[in-house]
Amino acid sequence: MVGALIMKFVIQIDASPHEAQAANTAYQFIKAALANGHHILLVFFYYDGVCNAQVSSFAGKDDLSGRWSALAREHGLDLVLCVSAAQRRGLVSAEGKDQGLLAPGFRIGGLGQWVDACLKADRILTFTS
Amino acid sequence: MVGALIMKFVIQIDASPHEAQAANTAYQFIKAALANGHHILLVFFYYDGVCNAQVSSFAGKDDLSGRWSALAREHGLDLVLCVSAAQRRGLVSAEGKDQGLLAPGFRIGGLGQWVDACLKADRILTFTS
Amino acid sequence: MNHSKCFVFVVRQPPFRGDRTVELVDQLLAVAAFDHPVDVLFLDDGVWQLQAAHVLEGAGLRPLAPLLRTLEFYDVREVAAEHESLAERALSPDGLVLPVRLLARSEVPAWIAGHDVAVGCG
Amino acid sequence: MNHSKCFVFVVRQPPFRGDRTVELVDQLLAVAAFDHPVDVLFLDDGVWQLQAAHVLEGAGLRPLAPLLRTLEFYDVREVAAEHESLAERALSPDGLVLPVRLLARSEVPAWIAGHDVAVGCG
Amino acid sequence: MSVLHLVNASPFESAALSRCLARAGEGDAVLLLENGVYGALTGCRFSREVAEAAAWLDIRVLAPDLRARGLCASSLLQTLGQVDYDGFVELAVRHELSLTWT
Amino acid sequence: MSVLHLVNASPFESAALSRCLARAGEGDAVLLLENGVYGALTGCRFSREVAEAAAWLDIRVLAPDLRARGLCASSLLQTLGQVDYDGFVELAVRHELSLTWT
Repeated sequence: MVGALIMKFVIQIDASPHEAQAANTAYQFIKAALANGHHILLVFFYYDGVCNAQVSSFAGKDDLSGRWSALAREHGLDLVLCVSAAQRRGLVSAEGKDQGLLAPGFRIGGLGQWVDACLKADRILTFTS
Repeated sequence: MVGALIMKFVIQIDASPHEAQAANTAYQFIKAALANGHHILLVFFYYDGVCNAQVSSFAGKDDLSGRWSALAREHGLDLVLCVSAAQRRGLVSAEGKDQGLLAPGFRIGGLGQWVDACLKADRILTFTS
Repeated sequence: MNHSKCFVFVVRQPPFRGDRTVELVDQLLAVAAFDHPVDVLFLDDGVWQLQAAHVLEGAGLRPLAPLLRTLEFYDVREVAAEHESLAERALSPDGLVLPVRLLARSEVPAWIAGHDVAVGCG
Repeated sequence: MNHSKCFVFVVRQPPFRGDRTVELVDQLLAVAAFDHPVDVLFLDDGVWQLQAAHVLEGAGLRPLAPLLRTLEFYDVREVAAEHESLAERALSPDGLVLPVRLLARSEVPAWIAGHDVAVGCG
Repeated sequence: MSVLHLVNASPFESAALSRCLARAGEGDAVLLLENGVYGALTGCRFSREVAEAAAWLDIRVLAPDLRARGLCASSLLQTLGQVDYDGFVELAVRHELSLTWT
Repeated sequence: MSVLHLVNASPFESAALSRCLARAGEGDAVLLLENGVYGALTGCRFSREVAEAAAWLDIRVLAPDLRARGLCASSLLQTLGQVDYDGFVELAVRHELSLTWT
């Protein structure tokens, strides 16, 4: 019955990594969930959470966007920025195009993808501040 | 003695316009200060306040960056983004160059300019959240 | 597996925190647009969102009442507010920008637990 | 007109709110680098910034103690903390990451008013 | 030197207003603005503390932020003066320093 | 359905913890994390409320956030269990819903 405890998660991140600990907490939670064999269907960045995708010009381990990219590469995570939140903050053009600002592994999506993933998921968690 | 009441202000803005009212309050305060004949030596954007310079892909009056640009044009305001805060958030390159993301009227500067303006100013106000 | 789920959004924050209310409503309406039952609960300072404001010119703020009234027109199932949160703020349920179902504080845990997905609450 | 001014930074927020503490210290040191007297006052939850933490691995958080200790090495004039803020949190002035001047709450208003520029406090 | 204290957090959820009043000096002023304007309400948990402080401290409320929130005069402490942005600027002129409590 | 409540604000300055405890149901759990871990302190204004709630409610503290803040066991309410991130994941598995109080 151990198999029944493997769960599918959707994670929503609402906070900029520069102003709150919430995005870092989400990162640690996801690492632990993956290590315990769970599936992360979607990491959805909303509100100021879209700032997680913006590559800092300060290189180094403090840059969370780089850690997100590495985690996505290793585990095939789907990191989705909400298009309207990203447009509002000027990270994505009016046409919905990435303006070359996003770290590798992030893609642009819509609220519909979030709703869809929530239907398939066992657990939905929001990290906010 | 009315002339003695004309003052030189430095305004620091610490909050993103998307998550708090503080930047909007600062904008209204500056408009009122100018209308009352005061001088604004510097508007300094620090912390997530640097996001005020990023042009939203949603056109329209809700975009505060456009209102900052118009105010700067009309009154010759000096709108300065702190280079290190802007670099940390990926708005400015590691070399300190504007990456084409900033609204007209904003320029990149350093903490030294803020210190210098504080020395020349009669009043220093911080708008934060 | 892809059956319908019932969502609840819990709003605890006061108005005019940048675009947060607009983005909250966007997310809520996205759920409704996909034909899933969605409820919203206003708690604590969140109930201030329901207070009508008539004067916004000059303030540079977006009026929230028309935005929140869209909850009625789209298929949002229930707009609820906690009785005690309103009472502590001397707000009458009659003066709000849209009609709400009143929940007593003691009813809130079970009401929330009646949903499949909870979002919020900030 | 371009005479020296005396700055005070008031810190009321707890640690680990993203990069805020780093950016606060940057600004403070910029003042010191230009040879102006600068003091810092830790109030309310700000005093938690002064609590040493030894284990940060895995948490993805930047250690604050070495950062705050730079205040001693640069020309920051005075690092102060309010006695009552420490006492309410059962923090002893001896266990902090750097030595502080203790101010009683009743002394705080006059102490702040002794500066030319106040920054903060969030 | 005197201080203009800006309080912009709701007193229902944040201790900022109370913390500010405990550190304000006699010649200082306090301006309630943004969600801090709820601190001007009468009949709430914090109203007595505010009214008592207003007896010795100049406490004002930013009227445009009251109006934006639909708060009317009858629900407010009558002893607090209201200011618009021009009055906010005047307060900043009158006090040499400024601190924000959030 | 039961709820995992996440409390991430310091109880010294925010009412979030108290608001959460007032709305938690019997089968729910509360996890104190980030600056919410200060809610696990003993001998503070809010400690009694937390201890009383812990008698009927599963309240945990995220240990890495305690350690990052230099809080040691002797200053904490002994009735609250500590978890690491694996334990946080377990709590999320055990409870169908989650809400954050900030």
